[in-house]
Amino acid sequence: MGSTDAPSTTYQLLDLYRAMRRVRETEERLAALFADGEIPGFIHLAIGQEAVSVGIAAALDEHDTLASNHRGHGHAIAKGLDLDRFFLELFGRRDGHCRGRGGSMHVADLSMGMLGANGIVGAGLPIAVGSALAHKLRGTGHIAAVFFGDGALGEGVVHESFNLAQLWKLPVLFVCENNGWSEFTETARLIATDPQRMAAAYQMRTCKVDGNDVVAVAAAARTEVAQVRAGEGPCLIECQTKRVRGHFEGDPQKYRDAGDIAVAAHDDPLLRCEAQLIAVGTAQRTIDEIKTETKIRVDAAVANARAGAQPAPLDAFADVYSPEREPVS
Amino acid sequence: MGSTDAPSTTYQLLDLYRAMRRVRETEERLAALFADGEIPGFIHLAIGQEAVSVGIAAALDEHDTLASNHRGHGHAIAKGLDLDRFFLELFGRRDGHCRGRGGSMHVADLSMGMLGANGIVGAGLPIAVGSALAHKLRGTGHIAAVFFGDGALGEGVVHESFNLAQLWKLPVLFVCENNGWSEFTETARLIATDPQRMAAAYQMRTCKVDGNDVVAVAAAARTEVAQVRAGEGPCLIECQTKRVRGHFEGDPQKYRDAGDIAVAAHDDPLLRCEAQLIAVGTAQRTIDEIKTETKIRVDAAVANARAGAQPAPLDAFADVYSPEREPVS
Amino acid sequence: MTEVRFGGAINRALSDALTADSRVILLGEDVAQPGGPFGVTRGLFDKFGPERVRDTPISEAALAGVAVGAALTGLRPIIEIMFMDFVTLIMDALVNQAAKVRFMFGGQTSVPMMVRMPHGGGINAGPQHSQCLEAWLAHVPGLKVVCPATVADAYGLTRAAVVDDDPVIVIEHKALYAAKGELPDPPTATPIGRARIAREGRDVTVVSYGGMVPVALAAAADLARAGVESEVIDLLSLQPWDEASVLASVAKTHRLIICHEAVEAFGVGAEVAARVADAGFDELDGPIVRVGAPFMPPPFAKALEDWYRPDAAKIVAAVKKAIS
Amino acid sequence: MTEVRFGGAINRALSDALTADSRVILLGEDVAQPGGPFGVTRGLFDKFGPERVRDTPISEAALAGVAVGAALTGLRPIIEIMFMDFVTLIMDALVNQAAKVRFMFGGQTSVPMMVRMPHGGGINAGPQHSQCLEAWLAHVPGLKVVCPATVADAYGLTRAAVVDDDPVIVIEHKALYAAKGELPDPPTATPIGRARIAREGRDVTVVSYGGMVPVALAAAADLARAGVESEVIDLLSLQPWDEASVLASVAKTHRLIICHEAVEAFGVGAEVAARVADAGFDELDGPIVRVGAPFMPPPFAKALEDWYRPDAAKIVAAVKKAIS
Ligand SMILES: Cc1ncc(C[n+]2csc(CCOP(=O)(O)OP(=O)(O)O)c2C)c(N)n1
Ligand SMILES: Cc1ncc(C[n+]2csc(CCOP(=O)(O)OP(=O)(O)O)c2C)c(N)n1
Ligand SMILES: [Mg+2]
Ligand SMILES: [Mg+2]
Repeated sequence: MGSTDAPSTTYQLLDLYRAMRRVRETEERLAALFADGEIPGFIHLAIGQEAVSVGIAAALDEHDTLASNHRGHGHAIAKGLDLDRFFLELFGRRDGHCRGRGGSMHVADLSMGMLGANGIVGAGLPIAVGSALAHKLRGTGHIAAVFFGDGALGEGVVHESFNLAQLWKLPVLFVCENNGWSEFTETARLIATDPQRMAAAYQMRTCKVDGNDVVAVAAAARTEVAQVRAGEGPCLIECQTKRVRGHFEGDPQKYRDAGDIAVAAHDDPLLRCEAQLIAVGTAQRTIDEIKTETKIRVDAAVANARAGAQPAPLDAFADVYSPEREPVS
Repeated sequence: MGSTDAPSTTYQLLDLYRAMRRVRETEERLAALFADGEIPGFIHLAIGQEAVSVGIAAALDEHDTLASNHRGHGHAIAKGLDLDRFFLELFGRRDGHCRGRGGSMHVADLSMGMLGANGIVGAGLPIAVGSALAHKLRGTGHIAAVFFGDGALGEGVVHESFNLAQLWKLPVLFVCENNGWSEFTETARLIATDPQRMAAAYQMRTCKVDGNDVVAVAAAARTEVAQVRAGEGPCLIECQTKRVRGHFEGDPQKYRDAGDIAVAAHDDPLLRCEAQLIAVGTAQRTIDEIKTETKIRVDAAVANARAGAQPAPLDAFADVYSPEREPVS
Repeated sequence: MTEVRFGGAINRALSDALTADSRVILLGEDVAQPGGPFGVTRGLFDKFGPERVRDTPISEAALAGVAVGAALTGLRPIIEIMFMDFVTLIMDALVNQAAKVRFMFGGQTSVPMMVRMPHGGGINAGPQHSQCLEAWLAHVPGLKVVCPATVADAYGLTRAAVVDDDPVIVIEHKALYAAKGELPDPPTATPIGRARIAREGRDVTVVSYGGMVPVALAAAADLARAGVESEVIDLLSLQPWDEASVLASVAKTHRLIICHEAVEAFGVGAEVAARVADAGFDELDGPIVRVGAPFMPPPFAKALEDWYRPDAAKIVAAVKKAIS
Repeated sequence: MTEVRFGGAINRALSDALTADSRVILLGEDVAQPGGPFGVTRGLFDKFGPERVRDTPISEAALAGVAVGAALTGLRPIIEIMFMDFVTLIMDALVNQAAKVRFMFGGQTSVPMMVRMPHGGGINAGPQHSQCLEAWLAHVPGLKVVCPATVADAYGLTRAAVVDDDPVIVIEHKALYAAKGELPDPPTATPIGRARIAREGRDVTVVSYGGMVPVALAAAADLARAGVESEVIDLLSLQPWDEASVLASVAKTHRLIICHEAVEAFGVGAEVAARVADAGFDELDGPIVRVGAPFMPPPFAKALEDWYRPDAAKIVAAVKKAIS
């Protein structure tokens, strides 16, 4: 997804659209698979929030590292994770990214710099800060990014991480995906500050962007990533977005106004991107082709995952610790 | 120590001076006792910082609650703790406030609203927030206060506490005793924000005061405590002060400029208060009498503590859990 | 007797506790308006109002510290930690504050707080949402730890925990929430520290707690068909635990098995085994065998999780080993 | 052989590790310019510079998380937690992240980080600065836990921990820092997972670790005068621990004592006892006796702390009980 030019060319906009479509198609399929009982566990979908993961990832290089959270499918896929292994993991199969041991909340691919989804709210931030420290000390030229929700501002370790990153001027991009909700409670009822004020407290660079406009997110990310990469210290990007579905699949959302859900569903980043494409002269047929291709790709990944082998307990035993090495003196 | 009038009258100023003198005399004695091997453990003195504990405590009522930290002798004594039991505790005697189980870092007297010194940096803040919640729900009319150092801003739970207090508009007074040091490291090398910016992030009322001027501290505390008590929500008072001695007794302070120590020692809040007293017409003799009285009082407390009985292990066993009660249905 | 679900029994106990004592308050993430992530606190917000039943930010560490401060200032807070896996975030408030305050302040005060937390697997929630970490808490002087297995004790231990003057951790197995059982009318508190003989038997003692008790009973039924009579002990309390009842049973059966869902190594079973290998040594006619999860994090995949969690077959095998 | 202090041996090991591998970095509160709260890291800042040896804010939770992230990105971080009592603040990063990453990411990566932390009493530091909480960590699959007793192993385990690819917790007894002992020339790494026979004997096996090893040896000397020959085992590693060596010793002596400074209940000794009461049952001729701190927080007063910490007399009494 690496890109340094403006995403305003049709070609680049199509790339962004294709990536969002891939995330959306994946998550809609996951919703159906969960409803059918084919996929177990907790599934947190980011439907309606695709522009954030895709727009940010578009500004990252392959070897930039990325820490994610519980709502991480989009982050993983936008970072370039293989769809086959992704679905194998969600199905709990042997050849999944994590050999079926992690599932939705722990998808990771270190070879793509993806340091893992994370089931602990806030835990990704210090991991990203540590990764950024390693980039800096090793002189890799890479940066670390981390996605977290608005609710994560409740966690102390998030604040400790802001301080460390700013204190040490580390190359880390904090991406707050502000969807207004913390599980079943509106974040406004839980947090007496906001990302902008927090960044100001640490005199950290920050910006706020319409998180449902992939062009806006990608543009902001490109600008900020360049600064972070240049050694200007950390930056916090706040992306305002909306959660379309429940906190997790199976959540009947009794706590939420039907109107709020409708508004969220209506402000669809994919539809907005389609309109942008049409406006710059893309044929509807091109868009439809992407939809079809994506569907075919996801169909294939699902079929492959369904047929995947089950993991074996003894293989799991082998990975609790690393293989033994000779002690040195 | 409760007081609602201005501390500008000679009478009130003498009260403040007397309280500071008591803290100072106590801590100077502790330094000597530690050096002589009479008192074991970690002893963190607040010499030079007496105006903070005394000025704040002067604005609190007896039943207001107070959470403290590792540098808590002044907080405890200013809140009114009995000197005999205090020294008994520091000596590890049976009749100390904590029966010799806590020592310097855990002095507490619940009957005076003193919820304890605390050996865990930052841990006092949520305790004060919880205490304030209880005051609010029970309608006691009391407030909770907590002392913490500048270094404590590194701890996540401090930030979680700010959020909760402001979110729930609790009657809690956060007192940051900013002495510029975190153990052996200047806090400026550790913290990329400051108390004022943090309070701003939560839109919490805040003020900054010369922490070596007891009149200034007491005046600010009186104003802010009144607002907190009136239900206006939490407030953060930052008191700028200086640590005269090492982080703990026995610390040779190799990491610190001799000049910095001299400057700290020179800006003595007791000397400043003496000058203020003289300026409003107090006789030097009155001041000398307070010194003598205080010395006599501390002598007595030390003698009493030296003669105190040793604690018995079996008594300690009895207090791991509360006495059993009948289960209810 | 009324038939209710395990989660419903806890809900009733919380409601009764809030009714009985105005000092009781309930705090946690999504416990108020949404009624709790597992629905256990449903209706309490409407009944007791926003002052006493509160949703909290995602700030577990402060939440636990707040409970300590509130308990020291005249309230009796109940807090919920959404998954026991997040107890990692409140260890300081629990261990360095709540557990020690009474002791280290010389017995001046108590800390009457209670912490509810679900543990265990069975819903494919993966490595960070399925752990059983109770052994940590049982190692901490000043904390009490209980873990109900039945509907009656879910009610009874919850009530007992709220009226207890010390910090009590109530561990609820999340796979039990939907289980149905009988609640006495009126329901009563279950004393902390006393075990229950869930099934009498003369051949072998099987000690267990929480979600593993029904599994142990199923194993006992299997074994009975093979002529082996197991005495199944439901510990109920892990700290303090009922050593006398376990020793008395071993004095009768001379064989001991301990099973729990937590990782076997350094788990609660180790302490039970160690005490019996000391105080009950002369009564033992065979090795003490433990059944617990293998030494790995709880895996996600169904195939792996099913294998990971101890089942009746594993208990049967352990009993056979112990009596052979 | 050179005589050095325990703390000096660790300093040398850290220095050698930083020299040997440029990926090694050292982070902690006051570890850099001030040279560490106990002086253990003195000189390392000057030698290796501010990039590799860093003072950190009072942010233990983030510090541990940073170590995980750095380890995943090509470094081998060593972090220091000033007192083991503060491990309460890093349990999430240790348990839910560091310990699980390799397993839950399907073996894709390792987490080569090391955490140093002093535990134990002896300096009247009171309830929040004296605890021994190693049993918690030993219960966590994915973590390794070691605890040296001698100068040679203080060096050797530190070196081994740094080169180990998994998260290793090195627990140092703070009362040992000033102890003097022999360091081999050149000093060598001590393999993780293997115990050491500190004294051979035929009558009773005394298992111990860390600061309790010299106490156990003192007790053994006392007992030898009474004609009882103790085999003292220094465990060195608590996770994994050397079960084979303990079982072999018990097969010789048929009696087992375990002693540690941690609270006895649910401590490391429970696991050792439980394993021997299973796999070694047939070899046992008497009860397994544990010696540990009583079930209370570490008290401050000298009179109380001296009584609280196990001493040679308590071990002697336990041995007498075990062989009677
Ligand atoms: C430490 C911790 N506490 C609580 C939870 C339960 N939990 C999972 S997601 C979530 C809400 C997170 O809200 P936010 O960070 O805004 O992310 P969003 O779900 O809106 O994407 C909570 C409370 C958790 N996983 N980890
Ligand atoms: C959680 C925790 N981490 C580290 C320490 C060790 N420690 C004790 S005091 C201190 C520095 C505190 O600095 P500050 O809060 O500014 O208070 P001051 O000592 O300056 O009064 C540290 C790091 C501790 N007691 N608790
Ligand atoms: Mg959100
Ligand atoms: Mg300070």
